[in-house]
Amino acid sequence: MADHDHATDHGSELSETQLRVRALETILTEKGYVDPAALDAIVETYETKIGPRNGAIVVATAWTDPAFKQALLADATKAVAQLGHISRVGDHLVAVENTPQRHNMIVCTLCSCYPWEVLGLPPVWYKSAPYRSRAVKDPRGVLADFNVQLPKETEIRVWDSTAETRFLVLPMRPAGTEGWSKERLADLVTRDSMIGTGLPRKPGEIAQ
Amino acid sequence: MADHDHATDHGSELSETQLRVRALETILTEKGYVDPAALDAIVETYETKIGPRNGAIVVATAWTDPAFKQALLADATKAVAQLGHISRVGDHLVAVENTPQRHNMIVCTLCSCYPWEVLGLPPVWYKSAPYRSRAVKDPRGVLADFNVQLPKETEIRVWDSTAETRFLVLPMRPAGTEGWSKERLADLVTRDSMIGTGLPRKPGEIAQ
Amino acid sequence: MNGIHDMGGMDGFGKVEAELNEPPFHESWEGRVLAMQRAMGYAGAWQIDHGRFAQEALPPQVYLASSYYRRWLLGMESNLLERGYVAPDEMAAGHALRPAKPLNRKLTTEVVQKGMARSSFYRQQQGPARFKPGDRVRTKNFHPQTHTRLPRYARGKPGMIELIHGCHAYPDSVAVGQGDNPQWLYTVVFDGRDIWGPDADRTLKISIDAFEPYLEPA
Amino acid sequence: MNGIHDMGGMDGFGKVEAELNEPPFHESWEGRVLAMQRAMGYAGAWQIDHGRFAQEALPPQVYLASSYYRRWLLGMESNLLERGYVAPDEMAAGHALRPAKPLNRKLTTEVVQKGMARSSFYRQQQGPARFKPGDRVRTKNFHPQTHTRLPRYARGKPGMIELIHGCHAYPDSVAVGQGDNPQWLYTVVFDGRDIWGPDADRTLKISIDAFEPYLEPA
Repeated sequence: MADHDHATDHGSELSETQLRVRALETILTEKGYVDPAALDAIVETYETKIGPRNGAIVVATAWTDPAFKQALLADATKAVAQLGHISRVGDHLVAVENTPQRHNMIVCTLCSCYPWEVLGLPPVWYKSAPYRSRAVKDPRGVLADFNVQLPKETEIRVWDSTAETRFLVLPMRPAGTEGWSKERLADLVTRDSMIGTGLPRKPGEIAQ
Repeated sequence: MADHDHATDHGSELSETQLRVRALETILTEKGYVDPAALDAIVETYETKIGPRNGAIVVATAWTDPAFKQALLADATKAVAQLGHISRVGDHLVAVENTPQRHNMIVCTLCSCYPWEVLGLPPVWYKSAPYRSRAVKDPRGVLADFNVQLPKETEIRVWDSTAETRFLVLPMRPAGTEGWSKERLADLVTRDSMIGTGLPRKPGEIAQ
Repeated sequence: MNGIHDMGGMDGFGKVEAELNEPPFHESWEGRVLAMQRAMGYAGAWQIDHGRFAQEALPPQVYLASSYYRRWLLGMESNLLERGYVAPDEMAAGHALRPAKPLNRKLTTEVVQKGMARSSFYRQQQGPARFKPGDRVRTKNFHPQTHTRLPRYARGKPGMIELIHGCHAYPDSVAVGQGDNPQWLYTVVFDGRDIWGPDADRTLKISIDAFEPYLEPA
Repeated sequence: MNGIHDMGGMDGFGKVEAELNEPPFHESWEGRVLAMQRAMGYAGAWQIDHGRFAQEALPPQVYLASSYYRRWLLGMESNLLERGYVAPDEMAAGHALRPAKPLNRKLTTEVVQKGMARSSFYRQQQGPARFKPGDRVRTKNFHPQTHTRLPRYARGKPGMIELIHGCHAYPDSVAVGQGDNPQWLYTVVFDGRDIWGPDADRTLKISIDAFEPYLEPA
């Protein structure tokens, strides 16, 4: 979805927003509230360092290390922090496990809360009105939009992130991955599978 | 509120709608579904014949004729039809009486249902999101927007027109109008007083 | 459907602003839209709840950004297309390209000049009324994807039957092409606190007109 | 507030459309907005619920017509103005015209490079938890004009306590400048049919994270 600013009246819509943002940065910098170099560093962090690979490693570790999996489900904040590959983990992370009986899906209906530390920035669809409005009422319809169909009897559990708790779905390990390394398993773990709108790739779906 | 078409993208907004409406009328006329002369007649009817004066006469009659008032409150459709000054009255009209204990206010939260036969076309504010959203939740706040303040203990009864029933508020007759003619009384009856967002004018507020 | 049209109780729209000496129409096209809608209704092209449903189905951002008569226009266009009265290529061309679909009757100047009454929605009753004035009821909690006239704010709430309006065509059926399916219609009154919670204005009572299938005994 | 942001269960927004190979930002200004927001948050200019409340208070038509980061921008501007960090004439001029209002600290490149963790919302408990996992509860029915994190669809509904997350700053108080007012936080799970009625997907369970004042025993 292209960013399109309908709120302005005539032509050159993006540049209105762009000029406005630039003016704001000028004011905040002149006031001494922000340091443009620090802003650059934040942008760079989100563009290059924080992404769903972090979460994928967490999932792959849980798939291969039963003690870690237990720790993750008991206290995800602490377990992920001890894993060490994510430099800083905020509090309030909760991991929820998919099973043959239950499929978990995460949404934030009121804004767009998302576990940035482990998944990076949320995709546009996650922040969109279609997802926020429908996930709690028609999750199977939303899954169909993602070409995911689950057995009719599977319980669908939708977690609406209404407080500062952030949820990470621990998907089921695909069959046929016995003996795989953590890194290879992590390649199967898609972002959407950790939100609950997708399933992990199957072994045949990635390059060998 | 000026009509302003935000749904289109660039410039000449009104003309986009205007052209679209003209094209539609052309198609419907060519198809034989509508007769432009009949459309003219409808527009003329709403512009010149149907307006709140109809309702004001109904109210003034109820103020001066106790039997009519009783009939109006029992079955407004029938009572108004028998009054005869409104050429055709649809079914389902209900009159609700203001008293010192109770003030009535009419809204249609789901669309903009309104008693056209007796009040004419609804004003823009009646059809607006601020009125439709707030009337049922904060009617005293809405009244304040109209500079109307009612005693704290007065019951506020909001009628949400969710079916085809249409409601007409019968406001309280202002003091100091003893012996007035129906026509003179009708001058006191504002449109808003028959919706419940206003009160009738006081004798001193109209030209003698 | 839980569309943006169902806005009773929403916050954030701001003050109610009345316009002094408001004209019947602000633009001439508004009158044409109203008149075409009336004419197509008179002709029996669709019913009032089809018109409402078509507007409710507009994307919320379009609904909010469109004026009242613009919404009528958009709803009318979608009913014309959906029901086959006008084809997409005709809409694009701005002209009729093939014969019309027959309609029951046509609105003429004479009919307008005699005075057009609103349709009656009274229908033959299918059985006795389940409730009578004074009965305590509770509105149902349901959330159909289709047209309904039970607003969200009034679902699952305790109230009292105040008036009984006879049997009416049932919008929830009409809008989805399932016929009149006549139902008893009641005015149900609620205490403001049952709707908005204990902080609501204690003097507030709200009523809706509710069809019998919306209600269960309380 | 019952703003347009509270859209859980609304119909009409259409399908969810995912973008293949979506970049972190679609326009460079988006990254600047995010970074300024993070920097002002680090500086203690306002709290996360003030940021949310400012966005919720946007007129619904503006909210829906604005992209995610555009809403951040509008919310940030209103917090800057409302809290006196920037004056309207400065906003209009695009330059600082007078000295800054002091802030607790300033975000530096070093802080960013060490890794910025999200703030903790844990707070000292003010008393024992009222509920424990397995308890049946009912969410309250209230409709404040101010910020709350109890969505409309989940008000007045029966549910069960599933998890207890400790004591947290209470958004309903924080957003209106009444301090942290720490409250116990629970995950409460609902049956889909209790929320959406008997026609709901029978396999659906929904949970929210609910602060203790949102709940009463059932």
